[in-house]
Amino acid sequence: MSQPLIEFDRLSVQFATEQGVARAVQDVSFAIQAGESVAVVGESGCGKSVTALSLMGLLPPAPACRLGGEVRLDAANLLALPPAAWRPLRGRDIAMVFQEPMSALNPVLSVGEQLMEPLLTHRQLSPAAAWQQAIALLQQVGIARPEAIAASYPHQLSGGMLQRVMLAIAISCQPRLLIADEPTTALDVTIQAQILDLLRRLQQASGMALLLITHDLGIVAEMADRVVVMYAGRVVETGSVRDIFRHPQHPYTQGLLASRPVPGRRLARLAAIPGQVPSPLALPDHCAFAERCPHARPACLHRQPVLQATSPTQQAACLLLSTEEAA
Amino acid sequence: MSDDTLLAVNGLVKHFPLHGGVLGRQTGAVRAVDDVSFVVRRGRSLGLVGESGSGKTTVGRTVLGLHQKDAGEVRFAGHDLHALDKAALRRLRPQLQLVFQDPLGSLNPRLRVGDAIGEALLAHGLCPREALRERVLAVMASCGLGEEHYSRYPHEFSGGQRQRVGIARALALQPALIVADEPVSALDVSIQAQIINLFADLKQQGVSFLFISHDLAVVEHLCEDVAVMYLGQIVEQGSREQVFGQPRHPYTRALLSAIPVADPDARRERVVLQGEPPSPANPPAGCRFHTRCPQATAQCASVVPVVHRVAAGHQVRCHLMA
Amino acid sequence: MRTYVLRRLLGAIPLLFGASLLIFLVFALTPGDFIDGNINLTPQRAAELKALYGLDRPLWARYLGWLSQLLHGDLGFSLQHQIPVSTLLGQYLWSSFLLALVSLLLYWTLSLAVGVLAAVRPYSWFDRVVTLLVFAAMSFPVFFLCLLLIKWFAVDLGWLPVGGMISIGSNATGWDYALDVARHMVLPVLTLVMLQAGGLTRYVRASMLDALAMDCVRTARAKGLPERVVILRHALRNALLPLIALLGFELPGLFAGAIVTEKIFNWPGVGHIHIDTLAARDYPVLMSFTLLLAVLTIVGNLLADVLSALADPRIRLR
Amino acid sequence: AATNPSAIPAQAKARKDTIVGAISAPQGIFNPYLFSNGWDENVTEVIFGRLVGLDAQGKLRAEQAESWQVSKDGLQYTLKLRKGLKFSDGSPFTADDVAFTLTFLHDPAYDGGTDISLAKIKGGDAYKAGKASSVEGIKVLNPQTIQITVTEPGATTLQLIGGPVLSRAWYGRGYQPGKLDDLRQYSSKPLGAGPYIYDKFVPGQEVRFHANPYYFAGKPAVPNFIYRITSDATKLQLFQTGETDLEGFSINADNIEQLKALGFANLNIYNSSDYSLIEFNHNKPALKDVRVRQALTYALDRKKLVDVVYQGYGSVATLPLSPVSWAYDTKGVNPYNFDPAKAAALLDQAGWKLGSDGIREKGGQKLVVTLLATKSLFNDALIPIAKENFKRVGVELRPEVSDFNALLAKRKAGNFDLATFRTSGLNDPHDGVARFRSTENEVGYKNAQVDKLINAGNGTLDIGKRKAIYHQLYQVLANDAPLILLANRKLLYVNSSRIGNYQPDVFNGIFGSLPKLKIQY
Amino acid sequence: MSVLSLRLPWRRRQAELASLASAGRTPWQQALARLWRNRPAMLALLFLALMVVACVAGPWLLPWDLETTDALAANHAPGATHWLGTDFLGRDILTRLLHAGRISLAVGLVSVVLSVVLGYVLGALAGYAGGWLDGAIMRLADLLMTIPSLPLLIILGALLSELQVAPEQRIYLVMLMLSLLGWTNLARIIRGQVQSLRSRDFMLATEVLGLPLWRRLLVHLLPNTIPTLIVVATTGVAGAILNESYLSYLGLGVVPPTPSWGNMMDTANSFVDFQRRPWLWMPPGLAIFATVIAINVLGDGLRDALDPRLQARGAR
Ligand SMILES: Nc1ncnc2c1ncn2[C@@H]1O[C@H](COP(=O)(O)OP(=O)(O)OP(=O)(O)O)[C@@H](O)[C@H]1O
Ligand SMILES: Nc1ncnc2c1ncn2[C@@H]1O[C@H](COP(=O)(O)OP(=O)(O)OP(=O)(O)O)[C@@H](O)[C@H]1O
Ligand SMILES: [Mg+2]
Ligand SMILES: [Mg+2]
Repeated sequence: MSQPLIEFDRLSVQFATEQGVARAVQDVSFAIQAGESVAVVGESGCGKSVTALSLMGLLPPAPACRLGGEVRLDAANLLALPPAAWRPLRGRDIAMVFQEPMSALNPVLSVGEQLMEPLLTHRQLSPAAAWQQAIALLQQVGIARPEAIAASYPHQLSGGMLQRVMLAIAISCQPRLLIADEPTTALDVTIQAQILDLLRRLQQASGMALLLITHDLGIVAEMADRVVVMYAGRVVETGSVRDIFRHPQHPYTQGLLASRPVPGRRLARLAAIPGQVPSPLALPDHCAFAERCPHARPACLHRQPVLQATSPTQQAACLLLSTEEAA
Repeated sequence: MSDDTLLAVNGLVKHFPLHGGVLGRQTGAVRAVDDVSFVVRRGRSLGLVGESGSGKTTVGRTVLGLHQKDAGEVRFAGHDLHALDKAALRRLRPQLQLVFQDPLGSLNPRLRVGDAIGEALLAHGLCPREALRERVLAVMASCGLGEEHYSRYPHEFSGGQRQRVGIARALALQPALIVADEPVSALDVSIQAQIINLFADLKQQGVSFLFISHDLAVVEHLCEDVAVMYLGQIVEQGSREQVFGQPRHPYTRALLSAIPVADPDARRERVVLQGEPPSPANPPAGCRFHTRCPQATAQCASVVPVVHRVAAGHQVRCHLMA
Repeated sequence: MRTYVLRRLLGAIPLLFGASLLIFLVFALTPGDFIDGNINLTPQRAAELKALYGLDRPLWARYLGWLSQLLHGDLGFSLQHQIPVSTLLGQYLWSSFLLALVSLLLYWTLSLAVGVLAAVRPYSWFDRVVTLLVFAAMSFPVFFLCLLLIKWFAVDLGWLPVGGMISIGSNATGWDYALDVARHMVLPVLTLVMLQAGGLTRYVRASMLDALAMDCVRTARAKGLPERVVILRHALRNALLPLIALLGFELPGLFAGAIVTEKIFNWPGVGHIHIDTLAARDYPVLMSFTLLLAVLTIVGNLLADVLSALADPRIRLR
Repeated sequence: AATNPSAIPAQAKARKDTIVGAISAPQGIFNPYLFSNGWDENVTEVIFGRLVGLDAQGKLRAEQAESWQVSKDGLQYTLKLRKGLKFSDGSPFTADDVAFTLTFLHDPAYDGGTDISLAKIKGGDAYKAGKASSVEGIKVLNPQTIQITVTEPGATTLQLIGGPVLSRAWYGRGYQPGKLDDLRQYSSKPLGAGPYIYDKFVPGQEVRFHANPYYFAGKPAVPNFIYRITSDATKLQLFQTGETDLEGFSINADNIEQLKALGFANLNIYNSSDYSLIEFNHNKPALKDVRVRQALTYALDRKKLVDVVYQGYGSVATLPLSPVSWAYDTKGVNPYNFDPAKAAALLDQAGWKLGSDGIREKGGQKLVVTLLATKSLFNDALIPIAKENFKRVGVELRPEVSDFNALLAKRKAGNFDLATFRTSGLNDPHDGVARFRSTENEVGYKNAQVDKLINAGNGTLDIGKRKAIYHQLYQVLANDAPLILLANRKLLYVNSSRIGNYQPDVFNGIFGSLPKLKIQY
Repeated sequence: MSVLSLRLPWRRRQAELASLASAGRTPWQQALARLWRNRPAMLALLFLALMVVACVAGPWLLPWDLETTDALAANHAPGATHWLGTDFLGRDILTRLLHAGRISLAVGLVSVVLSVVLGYVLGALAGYAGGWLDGAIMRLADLLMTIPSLPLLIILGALLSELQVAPEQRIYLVMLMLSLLGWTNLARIIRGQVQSLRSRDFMLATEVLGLPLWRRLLVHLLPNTIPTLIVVATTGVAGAILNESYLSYLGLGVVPPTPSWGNMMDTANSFVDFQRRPWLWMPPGLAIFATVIAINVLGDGLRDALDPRLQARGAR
């Protein structure tokens, strides 16, 4: 395998909060190759966004937030960089699209101005050239009257339009990696389809890698090459999209797949996962899923499983899969 | 209309006035609900689907009498709901309940959940004070909540548990109809399934639902009848099999095809609708869908389509059905 | 936008009438009048004078008289100063305005700078010190502060004049005049800035904290913009919106005259004559002045709304 | 006297040709007959001067008038002006101007503070009522002589008619009887014949003057004079830093010590002509009883009050008069020394018996008295002391503090038992007793004998006779206790030792020595 | 915007998850716990408690009488007999200070209670009833706000002094005056809150449940406005204490011989006393200063404690 574009190596993130330490991300390791689409799925609060933000250097500064492990871009550890050295990477090498386009854009600046900013900062274009480029970018994301839209303010546009604008901003400096953090959650299905389409086209056109964060398995199936399943701050399973959907190994992944009603395939009851996600303030030292796991054994309440390869392309972190347990 | 009709909505219209000008006079209206008719039968559930802003919530609230209607009729169990006086409406309340989308927001943060569930029972004299706790615990149990939850505050629950509390509160009054407005959209995937199962159980016990959702899969899972809304109007309604099996309206089809399928090999061609829904304050003339319809004709832009019955119980509001 | 302004203007009219009535009643009900205050008058002479000034007319007649006078743009005649009220206010208003304007500019600048810095590093030692100072400044009784400043800077150190607006007998013009006034202004301005900056700083800080927590600030950072740009262009612009509204509310304050400060520093402003005119029950002056402030409040409110609407595209381009 | 003139602040020393006096709140009405506050009066004194003034003992003194004669019956006054008298613009100052001034004061539209009717000039009422085109009693005999005929003799008449004079040429332009507007506009452009000429009023700051070359006693030596506006809070600081040369302070040991410590201050301490008092509302049944009034007077420890407030620079008032006056004579006048036992006895006699709560009562009525007061340092001491003293004899005092205007309004409405204030400066003994005359008394005091004596005192100009009359009057008044006399205070005027020839007195303030001032450092 | 409602905003969920960790406590207990952890606020509370205890109990324990004057002991500097010295009438400063504390604190408290009652009732009424009543109440508030408060206070002071009241009772008038002016702000805030609460889902739920009106108001609506009320009221007390001192300076406040911190400080107005007898004005000055700071800090802490989402917000 060639040198990955991005590599998370035992990343852990802790927040100091009023109620105690929140262990948002623990020991997360995975890599993204150039041009690859990786999806991170998991329930709310399992650390998806925090993982992505750690890559952008957008987490709050210490002591509110403590980082461990490494995040490497082209083999250079980003976490060791001073903030000033990190800044030029943002927006140029790595770009990010957020969940709520409405609040992600500045309400007092026009869309065009916001679109020009990275061009002026990273590509040192003249304002006039940046404006031209901004128009071109809007056209590229399928906006019909780019001049008019560039001159308008976020509140004048619909959610779908704004998400297109966000995408235009993200791709403006031809990043090598685009992080899309639940880019369509706030949108209607029909608009979601448009945005996913667009995302796919852009990726194909520019060859950038995509880190797609979502809780919707349908989107994962449509968009990703590889999937990372997270639960309570840890990676519980990772593998190619086919591996994950065809033979999920981890009971959590299995549960997730089974708990969605599938159109046209109606069951009397869904296979719900009982219980609830543990609070990041009170994570157990053993497998965090043990309490909800239908297959849990006594050992699960004592040990923390680690990721193990179950096939050349797939890994899962479950004691049930470990060889010694099987023995 | 047969005997088993629980709720009949006929030609319902609800406009929200828009004010403007120097003197603040009414200058227009958001036509949130425009001529909507449907029926919910006893023991069955109607799923109301549609995109954001299509008027689903407004329908639900007008049905509950929380908004004054502008035209049409809402008959619930034989009563004309909007013609009732305050006291009569209050007496009817237990029959007709609501479950909200945001479970935290729908619970008073300063009230123990046991009290929240029980207070309406007391208020309606449905249960003597001495028996209240038992009764509440029973309802809570049927929603998967234990005795230990009785005297906790809403903030001490997880999202799914809160939604259970919300459902238990509605259920305690033994309603005939529950309007559930996107009851699972705010929940995590694994929790969603728990709540969906709970609804399925309740249906077993004979409660009817007006189930509002933008999630077609959930509606298909739970509802026998389905109505699809677009810009304040129902564009297609029928049984689950009709609407999901043989969708006739181009919008329904587009909607169905837009759902991402959790199967990496099922990468199919789909109808991607262009553009976005117009504003309900200024809906397009003719067929409201014609601006986005892949099959629109010149007629669609000018003539308002009527409702066509394409099969027994299957109605479509589209010129193509003519 | 235009209809909005028009609508607000229309709404201000009944408010103005209400204010004029309220002001009139309040003053009419105050015990004593201009004549009562003169201990040397014989009862006959007092009655003569009351008739001369119309103070013996019934309430409603006096109100209507005043109102019609106002509608003709006439503020009346000062009983005590024997000149038209407008002339009298003109003599004192502008020095109050000067003092208020300078301190306004200063404390806004100061509060903005300090508030933003404190918000950028919340709970840092800088923030804590600022918070402490702000609370301290907010907790000083005014007159106490004035006297302290005079003692330190004017008497003990002798750096600055004790009071007044110009040096005695000064005939300076041009730059010399400006410098002279500036020297006299230092202490009163310092007082006003200290009193006002505290609250405003808290407000700026809170508003800035809100703005910094906005998603769009995170987006700006994600774009790789320099931190300075993120804070000044993205966060501050949003934080300023509610502050702009506040700026409108300052309008009446610019003309109200700081009563205690002006009194102690002998500043020839309206705050200074306010107490005197009240003691003398010179109602034409008091009523006109109070009404002027009411009008300014209403205008300020309007201005605040219009300004923040102009600054916020979400309202401007509705 | 100053101990260390070298301590004069540099700022003051640098002012070679200017003297800075202090003033509190002039309003810019610089017309001696139209101003409405005493500070404007101070300004007009400088600009206008007077025909007849007062000396340091309060005796009449010739100023712009060279001499005067009063007829035997006291009904005819003849004033002779100095020769060559000029207004400050160089125009002649004649008897015609005096006539103009006195006639103007009878204008029906005149709303100023001077009540010319007190002079009872013959034909004055007719003129005021519009029944005559001139005042009969005013007669210009020649450009230097004017004769005034009055209908009643009055001890204060000469002061009234011998006041500041308005130039007919200046103020009479466009003046129509019945309309003051034209005349009023000259209030901000005054023209007089006083020692200094008005330059400029900077509102809230200062009033500027320069020396009048036509002043009858010769052009003052110091070219410029400024009245600087000061306030209680900072006047000491201003004086200390040399911004003012002349200043008045409230008198107490502290101020005196502080000022002495400055080294360069000359302290001038003299008796003031006013007195402070507590007035009884004679319409209240309880206070109609002279024993109650006397009791309350005995009950109040006025000595303590004076000591606390004036710290040795004031005295308990025994007469309604300044101790400096020629009429001052306390012999045989009850001084009402502090005597709670006597007070209690008097109250007992009057039928007010001690109740169980320590408050006296009579017929179910408690002896509770309200006291109207303004907020002042004096009252800050008076109220607690009076409360304590009265309590001791079984009387409850309820103070009500308001501003002066409200106090007078309430007093007029009669809703009070006691009211305390200080009189304005009194030039003549008559001024101090006029309030007891039943025609002028506003609080229900009536005593025919008092009325008779007051009229007699005012009806002659013979000082010897008047002295006897007043002495008798004071004894009668003391027994009647129509009010509680509180204190005669001293005044403290200070000048920087760089100013020479400064001799302020109670009747003239700084004005008396203003023309003679010189700068010595 | 309806699009945003599909999923709960991130921050809300964060609070949701965090609150799971604090299970088992009522919202009030939680707030108290948060307050307890706030060190400056607890110090402020401690200080205020001490102040109240000293002011209430102090005058009884001290040997001096409040009003007895003693010309011989006038203007004594602090010493063994008079710990904080005496004033120009020989009255003990400490006794007066503590007594004044009762009055100043009472003025602060009572005027705030009055304005809170007025503001709360009117604000809640306007917010809940809407329509013309809302219009009328809010126009009244607008009107009061257009009139600058100081002239109004001065006039009210003069006007109210017309009523025959003893100075001991005059302070009630001062309180009344302060509260008559102070209610509008709170009314606005409460009105806004009630309006937003009214459209919250849980209020809608009470209607669907068919709960009687009194229950909807008293159990559901109003208790949720209490935190705001507490915060506004707390900082209001600080403002009222300062205002009283200001009014006293202008001669409109509490009238001597009844002492208040404000009128005790008035002696600083004489330059000599200011320069030479700091014991006359320092104690009341510091008392005002420290009390106002403490109340403000406590108010800040309460704000944080009662509404964590508003954390670190200031108010003007
Ligand atoms: N700034 C912060 N301070 C404290 N805790 C934080 C902070 N940011 C995130 N967390 C915590 O870290 C955990 C992971 O959060 P994260 O936002 O990564 O979840 P997520 O998987 O993106 O969930 P969602 O689907 O809701 O976006 C959460 O429990 C959250 O409470
Ligand atoms: N109280 C109201 N006043 C004015 N307009 C309203 C009001 N309630 C809803 N609307 C408008 O009516 C239209 C329909 O809203 P409604 O909430 O019924 O849609 P919905 O289908 O429930 O959407 P969502 O999926 O976002 O919940 C929208 O355009 C909305 O803005
Ligand atoms: Mg996230
Ligand atoms: Mg909805």
